[in-house]
Amino acid sequence: MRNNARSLLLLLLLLAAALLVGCGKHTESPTASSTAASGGKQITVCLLPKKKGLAYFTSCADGAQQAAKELGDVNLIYDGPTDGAPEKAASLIETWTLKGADAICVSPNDPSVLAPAMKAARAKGAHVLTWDADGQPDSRDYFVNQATSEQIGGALVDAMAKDLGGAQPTGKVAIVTATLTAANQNEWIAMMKERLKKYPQMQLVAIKPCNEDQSVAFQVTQDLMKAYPDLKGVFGISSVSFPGAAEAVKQAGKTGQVLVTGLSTPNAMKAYVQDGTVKSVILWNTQDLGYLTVYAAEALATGKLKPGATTFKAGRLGEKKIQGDNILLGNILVFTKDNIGKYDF
Amino acid sequence: MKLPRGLPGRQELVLLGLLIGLLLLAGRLAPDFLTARAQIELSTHVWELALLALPMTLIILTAGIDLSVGSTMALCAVVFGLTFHAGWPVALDAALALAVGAAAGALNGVFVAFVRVHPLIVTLATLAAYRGIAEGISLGVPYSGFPPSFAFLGQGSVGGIPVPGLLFLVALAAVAVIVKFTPLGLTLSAIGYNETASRFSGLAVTRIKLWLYTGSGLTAGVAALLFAARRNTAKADIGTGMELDVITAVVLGGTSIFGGRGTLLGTVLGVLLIHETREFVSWEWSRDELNLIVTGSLLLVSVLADSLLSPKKR
Amino acid sequence: MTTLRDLLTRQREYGVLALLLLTLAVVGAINPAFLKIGNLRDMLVQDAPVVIVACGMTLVVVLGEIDISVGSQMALLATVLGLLTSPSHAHWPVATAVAAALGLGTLLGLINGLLVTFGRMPSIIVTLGMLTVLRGVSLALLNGQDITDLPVGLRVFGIGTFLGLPISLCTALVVVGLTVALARETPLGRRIYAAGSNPEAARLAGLPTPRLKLFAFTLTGFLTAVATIVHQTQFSVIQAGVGQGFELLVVTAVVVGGTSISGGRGTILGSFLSALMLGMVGSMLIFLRLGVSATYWERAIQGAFILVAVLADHLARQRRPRREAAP
Amino acid sequence: MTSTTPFVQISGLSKAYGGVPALTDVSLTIEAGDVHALMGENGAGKSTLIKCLSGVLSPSAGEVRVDGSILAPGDLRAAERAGIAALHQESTAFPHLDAVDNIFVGRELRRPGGLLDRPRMKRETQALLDRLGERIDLNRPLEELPLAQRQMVGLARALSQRSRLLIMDEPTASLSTRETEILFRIIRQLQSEGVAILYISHRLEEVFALASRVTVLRDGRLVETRPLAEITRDGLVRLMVGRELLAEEQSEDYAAQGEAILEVRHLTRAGQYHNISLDVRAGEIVGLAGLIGAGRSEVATAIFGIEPPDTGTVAIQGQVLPPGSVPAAIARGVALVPEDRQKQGLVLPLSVGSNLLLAVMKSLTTRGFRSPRKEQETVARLMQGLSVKAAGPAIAANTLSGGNQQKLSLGKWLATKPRVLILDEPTRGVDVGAKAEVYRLIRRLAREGMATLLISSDLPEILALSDRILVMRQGQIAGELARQDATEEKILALALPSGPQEALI
Repeated sequence: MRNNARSLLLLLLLLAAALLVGCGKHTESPTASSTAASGGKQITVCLLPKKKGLAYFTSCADGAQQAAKELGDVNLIYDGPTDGAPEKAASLIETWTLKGADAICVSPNDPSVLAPAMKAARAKGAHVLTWDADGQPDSRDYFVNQATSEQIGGALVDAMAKDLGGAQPTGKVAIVTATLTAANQNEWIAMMKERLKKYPQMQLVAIKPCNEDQSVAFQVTQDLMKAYPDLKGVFGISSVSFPGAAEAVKQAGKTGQVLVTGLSTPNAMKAYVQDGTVKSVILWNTQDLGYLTVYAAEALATGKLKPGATTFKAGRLGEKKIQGDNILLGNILVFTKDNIGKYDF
Repeated sequence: MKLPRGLPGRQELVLLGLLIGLLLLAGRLAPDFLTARAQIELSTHVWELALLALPMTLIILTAGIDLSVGSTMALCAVVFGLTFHAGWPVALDAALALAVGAAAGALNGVFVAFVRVHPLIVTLATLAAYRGIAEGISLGVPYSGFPPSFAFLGQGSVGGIPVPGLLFLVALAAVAVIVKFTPLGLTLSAIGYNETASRFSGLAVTRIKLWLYTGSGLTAGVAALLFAARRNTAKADIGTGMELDVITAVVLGGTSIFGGRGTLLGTVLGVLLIHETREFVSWEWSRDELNLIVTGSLLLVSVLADSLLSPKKR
Repeated sequence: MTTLRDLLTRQREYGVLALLLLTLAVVGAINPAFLKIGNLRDMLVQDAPVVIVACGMTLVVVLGEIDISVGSQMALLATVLGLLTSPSHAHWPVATAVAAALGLGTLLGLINGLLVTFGRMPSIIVTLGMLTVLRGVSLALLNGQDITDLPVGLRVFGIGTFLGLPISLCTALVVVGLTVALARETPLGRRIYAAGSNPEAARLAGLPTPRLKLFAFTLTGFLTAVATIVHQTQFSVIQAGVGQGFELLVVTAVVVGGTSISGGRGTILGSFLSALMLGMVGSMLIFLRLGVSATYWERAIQGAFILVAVLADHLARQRRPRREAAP
Repeated sequence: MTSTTPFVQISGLSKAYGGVPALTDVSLTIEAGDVHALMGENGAGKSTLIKCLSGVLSPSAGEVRVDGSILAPGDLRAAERAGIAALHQESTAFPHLDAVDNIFVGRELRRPGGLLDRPRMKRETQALLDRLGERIDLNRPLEELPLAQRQMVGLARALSQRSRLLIMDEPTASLSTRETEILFRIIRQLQSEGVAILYISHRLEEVFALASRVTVLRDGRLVETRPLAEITRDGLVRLMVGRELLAEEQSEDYAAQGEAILEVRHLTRAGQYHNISLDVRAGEIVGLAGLIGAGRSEVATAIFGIEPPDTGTVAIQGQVLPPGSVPAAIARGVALVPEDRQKQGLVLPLSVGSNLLLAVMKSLTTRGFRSPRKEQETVARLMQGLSVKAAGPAIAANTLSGGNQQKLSLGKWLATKPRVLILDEPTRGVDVGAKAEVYRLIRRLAREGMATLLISSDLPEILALSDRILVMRQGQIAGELARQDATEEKILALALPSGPQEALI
């Protein structure tokens, strides 16, 4: 026992020595890194998706990468939790802050969980933007706004109403969401409920989570169609639940009878749009979103974009309007049979 | 034969070696990572895991397991948030959350200790049930807006050390003292190695197990409060997957999943190694998927090394 | 003398079957749509992957081991299968890609088995490590992309039918049949049960326990590949996050089906029936049309269901006298 | 020696576990058609020898030849092919499997195509069991069968191998007389068919009734191999124990006994024991005799609080104990040295010192904290008092010999200063020297006023130590014998079941 304790002590000393070595290195290194930085005046921009690995965010990141390449002075970091856990996202923001990131662009999976970390980052001098979804207003400088929750929720319901047809679209509808606790989805659902009041004949009968699993989305949709034989429409409001729901409708042979609409990248939904299972897919140009976000971040970090500005120039996107602290991307896209072939992301 | 068999220490040395290796690598690649400021800041990511690892070590030491800790955290957080939003005083909410955590743990304990269902099965079921209750009573809604006095618990620091860190150190010291200097440590080992003989020796196996699982639930309550204070949010999805992280850290620390063998020092090293690895991989390579590969491999390699180094069983 | 009560408690299959039928009857009475052939078929199709993998898992658990990496195995296999067949990636012939996936699944199971037997590591740790590593590998391979162009030849496995029955359902039934036969009617199967029942006696009887374990893990890996092939091809897109939590479904099905976590006891039929029963709980709540807020209690109900099932069985088992008593 | 090659020849066989020799340089020959008895105290190396012989263990040195050719060491299948089958002493049953599977697993009968030939296996099982005169439900898992039936299934498994050398390790341990007779008939029949049998038993009368030659082992070494015709019963015992019979070491008469310390009233647990009442007075040693499975250990564990009884009470000095609480029993001064020291008595991976402290450490604390000084003193005192042979208190208990482990198992209770000591098979697997020490210890404790309940299947031991003997049969107390008029025959007469339905618990 005693012997063991002694060897542990020895190793602890070793550890301390190692730490000293590390710190020793540390004293020399700033010069090395600062020379590299001063050469090109590199700006570190960190891009945080809600959940890394989703094709939607990957295509945003592609656009971001384009922007970084065009700008030349941007060192882009794209990372996020692969399980979409908000606390891990918050941890990443803290890590980036510590590393001295110039701008942190956050797609908040859960605004309230991320807010403290975002505020702390701002307090430590980093510029914080939200993109894709907004956070708490005091937790960020700008929101790169492709669409507000209100607009998204409205667009979803409107699209369904249009697809169902008629002046008073009628029928039972259900929502297949990501998880019961997904903050964004919950906000959209709230907005959708709001908008549904406009269509009194459309009745929301169920909200089901798919737990970010396509096969659960599939099964839930199947069950919903059987439990509510007169179901007319299903909203798939995540890029996982949408194709799962569409596939269920298609395999049940209810193409045309049960309409599916939702949010997804066009590539994943092309087949369903072409065969008529899905009439409209709601989204925006994801690559442009990433692109605009990085341009905004760079402009903010270099001082090109100052508070109070009403427009700013974003590369190939040209002049972009700023409304208060919202940088507007443009319109929500509705992909239909006619235009979906033109998009590849 | 220099090292007597079963001696805790070999695994700890392996871990220490790995940790030193990692830190040396970090020192070469990212010196900023090793500064005291960075380390203290980053440490805020680990306190809940570290806290939960303490009761988990003791439970695994008795050849048990608690898969429900993550879900218990969620349940406690939601109870806290819900009561806070109902306008009850914060202290009362926190006390209630802790009580719910202890009760959830005690329910596990009753099934494990009295009914004698395998802990893996009990906590597998409550893993689903507790999170389900959290979702049910909160309807998935996040609660926030807690007062600064409460936030201090998660965000404040005393003498440069974050409050959760202090809390952990106090808990660690308390558990270490109890394990080392009271009969409990030997008792837990004895139960883990041979529960029957422990019963025949008059050790209060049933009572101890009940307390252990209750303690685990209570700690999950504390972790939930720390989380709520640090992120200013209480929600039904917090702590998802936490149980696997905690178990990974404890097992990495050399505690035998079959019970009997294990040390707190090992667990601390295991937690530290997992934490430093994760943070460094995030820091340096910014690839979360790489993190999964590295931590999983770390577990496999270190336990494999331990198993191959240990004397062959008959 | 076998009484009904004896039957229900001794053979867990019957208990699970009774519960299954009861649930069907109750839900069917409330909403007859639940009992339509189409719905029963769909439920079976959805349960197919759990059923298929549970067949292998039962043998693993009977041997006193566990495999919690099957969800991540499924993720990796689906990713590889997608990448290999997709015209915009490797574009292999479907047959070759399917063979490769089966081979990879077998290999993954073999690695688990080797680490457990020759690496002398506890299986829960081996597969916990693999759960993490394989998830990371599949994410890295997928690199944030969806695979959206699965060839029709591959999707046939998921949406095609054979003699009017969905292929996945047929496969599940065949796998159940074969593994039941394996467990009951072959020397290998009986040896697996023997080795799980009493390891020391198995040693004295000269049973090659490590090889039996190797077999069970490898079989589970192979069956995970089978499940992936017939299940994930149901969908037009392969995305990150496939198979998340799948291991819990399978382990729960096996345990609720009466397999003892400490080995020796358990039947594939029991796992099969309990997989069906647990799969039904989710659908059941939709068919009961409990409304929107009931959704939030779904997980709690599932958890309670498991707890009650396990507890009831445990108590029934305890109350039964262990041996015949002298007067 | 004969000029022809012997059937089985064992030469220079040695086996050590982690440096501790269990078997040293043993050589012997077994002829076809011979019943060869293997005797020796527990721990003498018999089990190790038969495990080496049947290929379960690989010997450290030496070889086994069958028909002159060397048997591959540690290869169970090779031993089987050479015609060696073993009925091991430990529970070799697969509790979850039925009788058919238990008999055939590992050597299954197959149909063409490799599937099990169930009908044939079932038929053969039935035939084997018929031959053993046993009626067993073939569809029940073995765990649901009575102990004796399980034993018979094990025997059937050994017989099914149609071996040329059948090794039987204590086959009669839990058999009734009727079953034992059947077994004997079968052994003689096998013998006449030319099968050699290596028969291990403690029961001298069985050995004299069956065997033609006997080999005696002591402390892992061969003492002698001799035809049984040339040896007397006492001579054989002398060979085994190495000196005069311990039973002769009768102690002096006891002083007048004190008040009743332990009072057990109407203890009943369904299926295990029924209406047990007994008293043990201070300074008294009460023997509790009976067959294995008669319910003695169950009564002991009930008194100690491990498994609560359905009804009935246990009182210590007039105060009733709460049922099912071991700590309460210990607090009132009850100690139980359980029958299985490896599973119940000791926590083997822990150190000697820790094991000695387990039961007592709570009372050695000061304000809840352990006191290393007190603990060290206690451990040192106990180790010295028990003369435990160990390198030190820090060494793991599983490195000790059986006798020293037993001393630990007993010694850990002495520190609790019990008033009631329940000993369940206190000398099982203990070597001769240690056995005498244990006897002396028990007597000394009794003289100091300990109330002792002694459970033993070793009748000479019961007779040598007890002041009074209670005999259990099928879960009930069948009778009581005073020390003066107790004999082995009288005990057995009470212990053996009489009716036709002989199922033991």
